[in-house]
Amino acid sequence: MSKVILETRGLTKRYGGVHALEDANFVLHEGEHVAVVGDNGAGKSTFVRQITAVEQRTSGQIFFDGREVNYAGPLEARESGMETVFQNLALADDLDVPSNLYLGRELIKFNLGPFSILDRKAMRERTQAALDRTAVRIPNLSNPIRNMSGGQRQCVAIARAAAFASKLIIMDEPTAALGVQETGQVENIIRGLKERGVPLILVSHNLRQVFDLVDRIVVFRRGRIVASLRADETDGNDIVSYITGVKGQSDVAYV
Amino acid sequence: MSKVILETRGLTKRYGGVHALEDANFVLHEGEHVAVVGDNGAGKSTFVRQITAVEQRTSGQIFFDGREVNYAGPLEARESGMETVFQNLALADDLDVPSNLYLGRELIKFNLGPFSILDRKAMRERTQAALDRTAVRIPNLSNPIRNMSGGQRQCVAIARAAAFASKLIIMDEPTAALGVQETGQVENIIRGLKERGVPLILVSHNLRQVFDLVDRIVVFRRGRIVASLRADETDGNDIVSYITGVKGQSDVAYV
Amino acid sequence: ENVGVSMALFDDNFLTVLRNGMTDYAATLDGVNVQVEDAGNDVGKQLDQVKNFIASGVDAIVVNPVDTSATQAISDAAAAANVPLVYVNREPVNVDTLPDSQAYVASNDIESGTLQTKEVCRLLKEAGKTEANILVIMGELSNQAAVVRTKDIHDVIATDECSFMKIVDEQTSNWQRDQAANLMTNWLSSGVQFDAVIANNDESAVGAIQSMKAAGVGMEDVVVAGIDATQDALAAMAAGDLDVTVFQDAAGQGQGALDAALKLAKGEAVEQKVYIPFQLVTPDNMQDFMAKN
Amino acid sequence: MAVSAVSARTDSQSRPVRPPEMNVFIGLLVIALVFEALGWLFIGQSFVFNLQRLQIIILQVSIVGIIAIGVTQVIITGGIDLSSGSIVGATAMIAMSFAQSSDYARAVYPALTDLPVIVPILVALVIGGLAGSINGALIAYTKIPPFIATLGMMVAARGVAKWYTKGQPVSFPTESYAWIGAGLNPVIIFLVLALLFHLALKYTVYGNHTYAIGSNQQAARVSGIRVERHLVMVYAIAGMLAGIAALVLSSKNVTAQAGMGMMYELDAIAMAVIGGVSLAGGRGSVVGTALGMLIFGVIISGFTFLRIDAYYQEMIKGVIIVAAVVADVARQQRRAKAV
Amino acid sequence: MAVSAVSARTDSQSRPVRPPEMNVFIGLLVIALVFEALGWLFIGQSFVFNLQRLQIIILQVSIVGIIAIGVTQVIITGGIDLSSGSIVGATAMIAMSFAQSSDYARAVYPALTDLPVIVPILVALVIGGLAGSINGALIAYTKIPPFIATLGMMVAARGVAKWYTKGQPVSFPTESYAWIGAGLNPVIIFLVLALLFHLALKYTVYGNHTYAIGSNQQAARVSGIRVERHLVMVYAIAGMLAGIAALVLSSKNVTAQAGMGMMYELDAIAMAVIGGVSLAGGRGSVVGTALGMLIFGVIISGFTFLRIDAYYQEMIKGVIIVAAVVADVARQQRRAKAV
Ligand SMILES: Nc1ncnc2c1ncn2[C@@H]1O[C@H](COP(=O)(O)OP(=O)(O)OP(=O)(O)O)[C@@H](O)[C@H]1O
Ligand SMILES: Nc1ncnc2c1ncn2[C@@H]1O[C@H](COP(=O)(O)OP(=O)(O)OP(=O)(O)O)[C@@H](O)[C@H]1O
Ligand SMILES: [Mg+2]
Ligand SMILES: [Mg+2]
Repeated sequence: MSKVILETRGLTKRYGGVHALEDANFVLHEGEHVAVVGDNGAGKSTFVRQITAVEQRTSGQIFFDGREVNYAGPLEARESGMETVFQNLALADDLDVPSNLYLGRELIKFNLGPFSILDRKAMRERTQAALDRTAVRIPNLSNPIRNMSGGQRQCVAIARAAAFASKLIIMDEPTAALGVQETGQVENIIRGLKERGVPLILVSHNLRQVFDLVDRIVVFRRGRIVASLRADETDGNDIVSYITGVKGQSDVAYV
Repeated sequence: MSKVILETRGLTKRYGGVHALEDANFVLHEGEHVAVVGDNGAGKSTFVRQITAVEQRTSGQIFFDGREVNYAGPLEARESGMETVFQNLALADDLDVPSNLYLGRELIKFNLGPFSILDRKAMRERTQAALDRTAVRIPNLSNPIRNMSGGQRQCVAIARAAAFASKLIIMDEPTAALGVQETGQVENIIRGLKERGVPLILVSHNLRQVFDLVDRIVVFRRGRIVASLRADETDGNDIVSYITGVKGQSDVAYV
Repeated sequence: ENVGVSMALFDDNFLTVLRNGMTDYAATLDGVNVQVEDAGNDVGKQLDQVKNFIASGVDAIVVNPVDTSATQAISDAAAAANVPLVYVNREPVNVDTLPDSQAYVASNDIESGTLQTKEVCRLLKEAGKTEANILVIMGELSNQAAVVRTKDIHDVIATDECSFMKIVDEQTSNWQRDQAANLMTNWLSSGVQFDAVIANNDESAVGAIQSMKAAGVGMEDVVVAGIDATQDALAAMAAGDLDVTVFQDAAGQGQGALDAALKLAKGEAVEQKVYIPFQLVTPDNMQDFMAKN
Repeated sequence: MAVSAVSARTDSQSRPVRPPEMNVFIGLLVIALVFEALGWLFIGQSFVFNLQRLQIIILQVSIVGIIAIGVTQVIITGGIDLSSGSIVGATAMIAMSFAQSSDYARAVYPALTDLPVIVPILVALVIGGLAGSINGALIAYTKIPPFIATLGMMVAARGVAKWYTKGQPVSFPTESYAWIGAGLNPVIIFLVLALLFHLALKYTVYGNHTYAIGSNQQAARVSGIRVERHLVMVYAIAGMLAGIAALVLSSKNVTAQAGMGMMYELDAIAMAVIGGVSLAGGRGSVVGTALGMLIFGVIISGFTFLRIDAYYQEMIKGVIIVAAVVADVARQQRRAKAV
Repeated sequence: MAVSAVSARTDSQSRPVRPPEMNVFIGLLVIALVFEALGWLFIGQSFVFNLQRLQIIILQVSIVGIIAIGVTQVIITGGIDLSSGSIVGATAMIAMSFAQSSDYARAVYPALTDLPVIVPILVALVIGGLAGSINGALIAYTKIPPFIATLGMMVAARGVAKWYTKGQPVSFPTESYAWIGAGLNPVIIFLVLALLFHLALKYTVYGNHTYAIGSNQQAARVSGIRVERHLVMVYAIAGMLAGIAALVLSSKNVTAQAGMGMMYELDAIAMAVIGGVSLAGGRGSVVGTALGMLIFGVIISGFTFLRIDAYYQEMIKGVIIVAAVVADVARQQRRAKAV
């Protein structure tokens, strides 16, 4: 089997008395697309937030790209090549599309520390190029994000991740609020990533989508990983019975 | 055919230059369940907001329960027997479940105008009864909504609508953020409403769900109603071609 | 003539009397228009008001300085525009170098605290005290009158004949009656022993009296002193509660300042320093001041 | 289909939640005990066990406390009220001018002296209520930020106070008026009003709607709450409470002055926030605010008790305001994190 | 699959959006024209065409304007700064004490007179920056509301100002110090700083991050912006600008007083909000604030020009603050509704 790109060992997160994530052992190989499913509150978003260092884990280890990592924050995770589309869109409403795409890694003309001069022209051009690649049409890039439809906003967030991801991309329910067309579009972007060989973790409630897109399905239940199954060796009913707890030993060895 | 419960004629809504809803002619019969579909920004939520008087329409007429109505606000719509689950959950995070269920129509012990004494006990008991009917389990009704999971919150919103609806219930994407189980649960509530004969307008992007649940499907595109089809006389591909504009004359006579 | 007046602040009783003295007097004169502005105790705002007056082409300006050390800038602005200027009530630092077109009408603040404290000293001696504890209620700490008057108290106590007096505590009431009342109750609850209360203004003295009476302190055993001779203070004096206050002829100052300004506007010569003295008010002579403030 | 909606395991479900007011109460106790200890150490007497001191601790803050009851409700709706101090000034001047005794020769309205005490009381309620309603109407109907609407009212009402008698103080009230704020009456008036509005917030429709608006104004609106009307009511009540504070203050001082109540609004807001009322709206209680108020009272009395130099007091007060809120925020975070 | 992401038809797509600053500018013109008309009517002279008046219009607000530049940035991050006026007071006292001339016998530090002017300038920048950093650190790291953190600083810094020389004003600066605020220098200093921070907000990473934090702090954080560090920087800059204002003010007045700068914070906030800076964060500009500042200047000069009784001025000022914001909000709503 190909090289492991991401691995977690005993990853655990508690919020006060809430055990949101317990002893998660998870593996992702190079080029692999994995779906994470489970019902509301199963710990999927919590899992994502620990990997991306948006929050600090209670315990456990994370290995990324061959070495153990202890990111202090999401910036470090991004800098090491991991991009994320968060469940609650992480866009700044009052900024325009290029500023959002390059938020936290602005292109600059002169380096003057925090007062470095922005290279707005370059950012706009490259943004246009990145959006073109994802087939998203946005009439005016200079409009603040506030005035855009849910579908457009989601596409900007995904385009941002797709444009910068070098080693791993994580999407938390990217199509939850999208219409039929927009969903199709996002799914196309994901297929494009597969072709480019970028590994992906996709959190989704949509089993049809999951079976369409990914190689492997990992099921969360009550904060624990209860199953990890190859998409072509299982079916919807099987997954649902893991999700609902009809099936499922509480600890599964990771693949 | 049975009595018409809701009818709109030439319903139109513009936001500045945005024609969010144009000349919508829509009919709903007693006991009928209708789905409203269309892509992001097609005007579905706008349509719902005009009917429920959350916003004031630009032009057009609305007939409800046999007479033309011009509600000044959502309270009047509710008082006339119309209940709505809005797309952005309309719950007050800091209040407990009974207070949310009875928000705007609190049960009172003594009438002292605005300072009427709340009958908290009666509200709690009836809330429990309403939730029992919908099979939603919430451990502690006195906890503020803030601490509940997305699924629980959505169930409270739906339970509220189901408990009070007498003549019409409208749900705007009630299952968008829900897991497989919770979705099933909401669908069960909807089937229960069908049995009780309560008419329903369901806004959804989930075509599988739509075909499972409703009698008729109305398709919105770019602010206009482009199709109104009986669920048993059409199929998913047909609907999608209306949604995407492959098929569809711009004005359809209402059924 | 148009005369522009910039007052340090409006919501001060004493300055209100001064201001009214000026406007009432103006009303009796033909063709004299007085425009009064409130500097809100803000030095910068006052300087701007003077400049606004100049821009509007007034014939003379009267300034009641917020900060007496900031007057050089005001004098310069007026002199440059050739508009006559009169300072009232508070002595400007540059009083000795004022140009011919400027004058000063006031009383000397150092007198007030000194008169007040000396009288307290006399009363305590008269009562046969050889040791006396003093509580001091200061005005707002950022205000110069409070600073000067408090310093006067210390200076008098530093003299030989009053050295039997000892300040046990010194707190601020921000000129406010309410805060002075609370302050006194707090002192009383701490069991502080005292023979006299010296307040920087009458409002604070009256507040202290209210609390002492509420707590059942015998007012004949305590010497209470304020400054300003306000109506409320004189009423308290008539009731035997307040022992000392100091009268400053506010209306007289206002009138004098306006007179000087009008003369300067007409090009007449005026006395450059006009002092209107403070007067000590005690139960013996209080009748003379009843209708004045 | 039996479903458990809570999927994550939790082991704190049955543990009773400590109300935030409890934290404020503990803070109050700690501060009082510090003064008690320092008292024995430096002054040689007890700070707390002194009836006179306990009275003044409450008395000196009860008037701002009355304002804080209204401010609490405004903050719960997600708003803020910067105008209460100025409303106190304007209302005190106007109300007092209808309460003057004929003994005084220079009354504002010489023809209207010795009026029954109900007249100035009604005047105060009407003026305060009116000013508050204007605040509320501006905020509810023109949608301008509460900060700006009440800032404008703060400036304008102070202007009214100065203009009314051209800066002249108004004094020599009738005896019945002077009685309102005499002795411990301010404390009693505060307690009655605090109880009243505590009950109104906890047990009436008014309270439910107030919390709902602060929690999610949109939700309140689509649930059929008349949000605009309710906001006007809340601000009007806050204005009326400022009017009552003006009555009590001017009566206690037996005088009304244009500068009265200056900065009271900030103290009132600080009391509420220290008492756990969230500036984001939706959370807080009158009990919390009352405890926050007592913290203020203890600090002021403690300073005089220890005879701390007046020049240090403001610095220390600033630090304590911040420290109290920092402690509260930290406690809440710790509770959320580690229970 | 070619998809149009905008499904609703729109007919306003190509119409250029009028920047909000334009509205403020129109408001400024309208107010100035009203005074011009009233001037000819009642006074018989022009309001605007008077060089002296134009100078004072800008001069009298430029010092608060310097503060407002910092306050604008704070508000854009979604915060508020109530402490700037007190920081002006404290900084002016301390800086001036290092700028005294040896001609004056009672200097605060008799051994440190006639220092080069750079010393008090550095002192002011350090003190202001320090106070601002404390604000920022409290807000960023302890997560207490900006309103409370800066309220505490407001009280504490005013305490420092009063304590520093026990209320005694500090005066008699060296000539080089007195030069800083002489003549039209305050205007020049304001213009330079305004231009600098206008550019910083529009064209640098600093500006982008400031808007991003105010727009969606969570998004800024997950995008890798060091939100805490940035907030400290913004508040520190606001503090430094207050320090510069203190320099200019004390130099202009050739004195420093403990009460200096009182209420300046509210004027600065009002200027920013009138200039279109949103209290919700994320929106606004230095240009807008400068226009809001000019509105203030025109109003103050206009009042004196028309010889409006001082008693009415505050009332009218309160009304104008509210009216300006109401007009702005209404214009924005109209644009959103009916274009
Ligand atoms: N910041 C937090 N504080 C306390 N509890 C939290 C916090 N975030 C999440 N939780 C709890 O942790 C559990 C897991 O939540 P999480 O958001 O990971 O679920 P999820 O699987 O992503 O659900 P969904 O499908 O609804 O997005 C839930 O019970 C949730 O209430
Ligand atoms: N308050 C508003 N102001 C301006 N434009 C609006 C407003 N509300 C909606 N719109 C616009 O009206 C159009 C229709 O929006 P609407 O929310 O009705 O779409 P929808 O069909 O519900 O989409 P979705 O499936 O994403 O919920 C969109 O272009 C949207 O941007
Ligand atoms: Mg999630
Ligand atoms: Mg919608």
